[in-house]
Amino acid sequence: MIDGAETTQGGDLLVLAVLLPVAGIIFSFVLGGRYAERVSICLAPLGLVLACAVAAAVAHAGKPLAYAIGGLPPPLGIVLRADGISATMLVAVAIIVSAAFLYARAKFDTPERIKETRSALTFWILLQAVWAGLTIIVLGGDLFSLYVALEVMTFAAVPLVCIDGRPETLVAALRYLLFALVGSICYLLGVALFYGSYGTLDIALLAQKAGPNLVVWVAASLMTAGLLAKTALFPLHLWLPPAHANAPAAASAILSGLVVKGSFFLTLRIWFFILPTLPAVGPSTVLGVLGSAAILVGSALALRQPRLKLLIAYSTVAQIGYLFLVFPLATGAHVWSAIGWSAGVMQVLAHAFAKAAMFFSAGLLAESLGHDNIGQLKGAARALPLTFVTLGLGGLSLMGLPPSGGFSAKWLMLRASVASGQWIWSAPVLVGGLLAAGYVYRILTPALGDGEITLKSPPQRGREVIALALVLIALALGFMPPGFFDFIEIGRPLAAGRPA
Amino acid sequence: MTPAVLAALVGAALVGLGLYGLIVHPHPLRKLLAFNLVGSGAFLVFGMVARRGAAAGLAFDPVPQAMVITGIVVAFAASALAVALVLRLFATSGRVDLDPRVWTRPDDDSSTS
Amino acid sequence: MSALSSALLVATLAAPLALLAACCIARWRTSALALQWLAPIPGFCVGVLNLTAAPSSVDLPVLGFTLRLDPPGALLLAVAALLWIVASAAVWRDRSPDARFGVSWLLTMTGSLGVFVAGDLVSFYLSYALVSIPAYGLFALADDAARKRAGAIYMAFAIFGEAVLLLAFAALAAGAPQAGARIADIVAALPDSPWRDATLALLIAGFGMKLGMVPFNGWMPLNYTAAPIPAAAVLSGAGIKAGVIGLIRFLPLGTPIEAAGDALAVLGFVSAFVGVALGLTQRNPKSILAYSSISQMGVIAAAFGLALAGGAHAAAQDLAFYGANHMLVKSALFLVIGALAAKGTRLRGWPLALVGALALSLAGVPFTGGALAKLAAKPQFAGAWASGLATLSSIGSAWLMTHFLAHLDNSPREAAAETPPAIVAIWPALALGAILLPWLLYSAVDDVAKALQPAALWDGLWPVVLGAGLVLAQRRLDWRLREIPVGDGIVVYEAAFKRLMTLGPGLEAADARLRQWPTAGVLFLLTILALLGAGLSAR
Amino acid sequence: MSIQTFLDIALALLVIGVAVWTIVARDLFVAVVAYVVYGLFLALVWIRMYAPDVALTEAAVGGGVTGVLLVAAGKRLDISAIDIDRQKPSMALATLAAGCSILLAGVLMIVILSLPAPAPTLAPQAAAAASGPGAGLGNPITAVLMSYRSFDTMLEKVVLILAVVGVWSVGADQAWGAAPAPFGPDRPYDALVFLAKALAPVGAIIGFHIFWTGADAPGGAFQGGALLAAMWMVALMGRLIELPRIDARWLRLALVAGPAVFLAVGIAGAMLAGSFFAYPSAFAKPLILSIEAFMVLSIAVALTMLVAGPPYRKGAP
Repeated sequence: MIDGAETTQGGDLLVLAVLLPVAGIIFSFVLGGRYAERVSICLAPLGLVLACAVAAAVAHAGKPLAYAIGGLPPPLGIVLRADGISATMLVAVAIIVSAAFLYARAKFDTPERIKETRSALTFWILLQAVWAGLTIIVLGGDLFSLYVALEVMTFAAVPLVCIDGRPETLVAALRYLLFALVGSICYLLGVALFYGSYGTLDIALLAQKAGPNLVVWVAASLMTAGLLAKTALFPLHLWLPPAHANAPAAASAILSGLVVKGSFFLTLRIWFFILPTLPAVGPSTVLGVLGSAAILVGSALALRQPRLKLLIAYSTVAQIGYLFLVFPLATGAHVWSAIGWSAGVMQVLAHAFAKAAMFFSAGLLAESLGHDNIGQLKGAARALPLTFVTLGLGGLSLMGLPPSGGFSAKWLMLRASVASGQWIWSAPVLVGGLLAAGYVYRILTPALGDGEITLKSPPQRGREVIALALVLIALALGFMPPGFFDFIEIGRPLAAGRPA
Repeated sequence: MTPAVLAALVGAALVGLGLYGLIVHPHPLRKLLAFNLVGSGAFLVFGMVARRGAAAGLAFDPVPQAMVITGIVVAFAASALAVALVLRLFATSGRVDLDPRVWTRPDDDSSTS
Repeated sequence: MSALSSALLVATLAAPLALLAACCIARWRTSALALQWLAPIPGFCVGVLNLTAAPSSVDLPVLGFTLRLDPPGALLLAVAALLWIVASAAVWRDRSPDARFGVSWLLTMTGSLGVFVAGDLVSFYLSYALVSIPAYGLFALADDAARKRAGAIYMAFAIFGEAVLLLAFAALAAGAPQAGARIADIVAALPDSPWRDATLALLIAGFGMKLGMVPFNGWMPLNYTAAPIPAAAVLSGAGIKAGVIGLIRFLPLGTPIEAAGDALAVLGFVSAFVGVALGLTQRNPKSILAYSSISQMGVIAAAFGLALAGGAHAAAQDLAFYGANHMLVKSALFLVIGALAAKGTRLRGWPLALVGALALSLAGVPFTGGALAKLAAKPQFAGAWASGLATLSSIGSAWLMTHFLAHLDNSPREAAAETPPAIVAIWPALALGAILLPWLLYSAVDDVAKALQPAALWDGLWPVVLGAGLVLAQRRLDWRLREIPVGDGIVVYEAAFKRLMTLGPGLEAADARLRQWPTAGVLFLLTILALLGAGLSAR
Repeated sequence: MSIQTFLDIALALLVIGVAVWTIVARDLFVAVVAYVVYGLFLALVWIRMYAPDVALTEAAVGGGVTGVLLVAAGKRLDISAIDIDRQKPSMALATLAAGCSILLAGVLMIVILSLPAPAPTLAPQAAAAASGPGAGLGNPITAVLMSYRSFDTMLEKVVLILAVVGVWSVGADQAWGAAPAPFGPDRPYDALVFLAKALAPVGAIIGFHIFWTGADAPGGAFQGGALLAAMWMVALMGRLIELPRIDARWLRLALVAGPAVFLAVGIAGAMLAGSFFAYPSAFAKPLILSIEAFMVLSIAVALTMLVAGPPYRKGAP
């Protein structure tokens, strides 16, 4: 019997973590109206507790948790697995989703005298669905389950984009949907080829069987490209800026902070968990080049956006690019690949928290000012101090200045690029930081400068605090102890010993 | 060449054909049709995998076939969602263009929260 | 290190951070900012107590930071803390600047004290970022085109410098994989690192930007002319010493590395002379002082270069003293500009002599702190060429500072309003303190008596006389240098930047094209094929 | 060449030909019709692959219901609603797209021909499992769907609910709660009414039959549900019945019944059978059949509601 096919102690937690949001969707849909909101708000803390319990169990066991569903082990059955990185992601997802729930209450509540409204009901169900999809993506151990999970996420994310029903958001949603579907189908083709070659779709089993042959290369290329389309890696980013910039702030935060990470996470699964021993220098380089291009182009375009939310969306295009540097920097079993891996995980987390906080803040700003034109922010920081503190601290992390998770990520990336002798990857990291400084400067300097501004509505302290809390987590990520970096190596094949 | 392999080759051709249609057709419904071609092409590949796996008295390996059934459902759901979006877009704006150039924005004061 | 010192060392950072935390609460903000002159006191105490103590460090749990104090650090810390105490007390004694300025000030102070005590890469980088970036808020937030421009340029250099340093630190860390995060251990491994030369080049470039070394000099005069008097004083005094402590901490002075050392020396001397030459064309005293800083930092960099080439470990302490003296004198000079502008009377009699002595201290006139600084740097300029160039730079400094004295009444109009009344009241004491305090501190470096020997006195005197004489000769000949715009070469960078910005619309158009469906679709197929091709070709 | 092979090749060419037709047809509506035809031929291909379950699904959903969906949509869209000329790719780009597509299809063909032989398979395990004491189902696909990959199957139903939510979410705010727009004209043709009256009950019975026999023979919840949905749609077109309001409690319950029961049984499995989604061996077959029964209901309602579209109220924007 292979490792990780049998249910381990604490494995039930994984099933519960998945079933919780699924049950939430069902209850919300049946009860309808304001119950959807209540169900979401009630489940969020439970989900957070479960996620933390999973992380604690993984840390305690020092090896991945697994649960064979129905007591039926692979290849015929499906296994849920939690290793270091999935437990970490699970906690991050639970925190950010909970924050989004709390943040969204003000906008998506159901008025007293109305039984049910379109936007409220669908918003709460779809947000829980994103949560469910992400949970399955990080825990799923079977490539086909992961396909269904990807679709759950896409089906939830697309209507979130156009929840306000304006034509431009509908176009954005439609482009997103169609492009994501192409990505899904390519992923599915790869799944078919994997099954055709090895007769199993279990990640751990495939990792033992898969070798460098034509079928595997084709399958991996198709799946990766499909996932890139869903992640919106440059040059496949056509759908992202309008979709993320036009969705309601709570949704934008989830889309930018988490949803694109879901498909990215699966690319990690493919290359680092199924095919870790493949001589993947070539594809890694391709991904690194695309990532670098994303950093440069995305940041440069962020410098030119007239609206804050568009700027933040283009910044997401750039920050996604950083994620893909993990491929050239962590492929293989070198001492430095552990540094590269840590860098990649740190970038995922830092960007998730910082970007969610920034979208929350941008939403509050737009509500208070009635617009989010960067040209008309003069003196806005005086009127909305807390919002701009959040934007500034989020910007700090995006620029990669200490103390922040963004800094840790960049620092580790640079170290890995030097240690591996691939100095070339430090160029996009550094130039991206400079450009990020440029676009953060564009937001902050006019806002901090002199000028009088009239607010349409007063700042909403509670929601500002939610955004601030997330950005403070992004900063706290800069102080992760070494144990954290050992934790995210749990269960990673080829995890070479991490240097002190 | 067995019928299954032939079907899979047809599937591969359908994938290519569908991808081409997805790229060149501007109309969202035409794209959707093309997507469904790609999808059914992929399912045919699954079908061949299932048929090749015939063993133990079964004419096919039921696992990939089960996946195809799930896949068809998901593809249909996707089509329904896309159609709903297209129709709504048409109802609110009278247009269904996907290209941002066609949507000349009046100005940038439209903002959301 | 004694328990008291350890506690004080932690308090050096904790005190300003505590005040910063207090600023988060709106009700406490005003008082916290007004009391921030108290924050540097632990730093001052620990610096003074450990001027000659053996190096020692304190580990901070949770954060993973290490604080470390050695004699060079203690010296610079003590002087910087003193400067921050005086400046903060003066600024907040009679007025209450707005919170943006106050918080920027406090952040800059935190970083400025932090760089001297940071013992590991991350805390050093953090402090360095703090002393660099929030300084923007000290001068550039006002709705004023010139200040905004100065701020933007300052920011660009600061961020660029940070990026270069980050890469340098990454290279350092990669070169010493077993050494942990402590700077001392990592730098000890640098001479054997496979990336030694690249790392040194990056370090020199990074800290060189902070020191205003040619060709990264333009931001400094722009910054100091734009900054209000108190801000200019602390930035020119304490702020740029972050670069000095950077060189002290990160150059492996114990091991001779000739190529890098010589390169740094050449760069340093070039800056020293270019600073003087450009400073002589200036009329605004603030700008003249800025160019003098470029020149002085050039001298110090040259000394570091020679020390690196020669493997002179002891140079760290000597050059720290040189830096400390410059810190005192330069900040005092800025305050004096403001005080005199506020008084509005023409300078004559003993005040003139006092200001003259203060200014010429930079050129090393006998009995001033500058003479001691010159003495401290002397071992590095032992070689024939080096000593000649050093003397030449003394002459240049004297020329420049005399030029400064001649333009003292030419200060910008707003200088008077910017200067706190307290400074206006006590400026002679400040000037005297800046001249004499180094004499108290010199014992940490060497024997004071050496500075009073006739040979040393003569060495200090003749270049100053010569330099001052050059100004008189210049006047007599009516040889006026054409005024070069403040920031000199910066226009080249600005033009290049503008050129770069013109790429924007093209990039936007390209993005719009890429984001059209057919293009993106084809790119998607190409991505699949590229991944496949790259995978197959590796076999 | 045997006649079988000849027919296979002819069918392959036919499928490709119709597929090409859907792509190259100038008119949207013609393309949609071509696609419906394509779906029918494709079902034949699936039968040739010994995949009657898939063939049923493909015919019912891939061709049938998707066809209804697209035909209805195509009829409602105005041809002038799109500026084709401005969005047509340039000749060079189109050529490049064609080149890449051909290349990719070629690569796929090579890969298909180079799959390892003998093919890896889970058929023996699945056969053993389906007839084993745990399930006792004659149809191994049903065993896989309901037992071994029950998790995926449940998620797939969640996808259906989400799709319904997504479709509803694009409706107008003012229309929320109302029923979707009716399928047919207010006064349907007599022929349609007759067809509906005759066909719907028969179809419904066949649908139930397919589901019921699905445990042991080809068929199952999905195929049965799809057929029921089709019959419901026929009845709706004949205006024999009207669409329900989307806030009707029974509708919501019907939509979630399948996954909810699945979920409940799955959780109960943890207590009764020692593992989530495990069935107590004594009750495996009846449990699976009852879950399937609820799923038939959910699928039939979900498919119909997906085709029906968002809630509609006259005058709402």
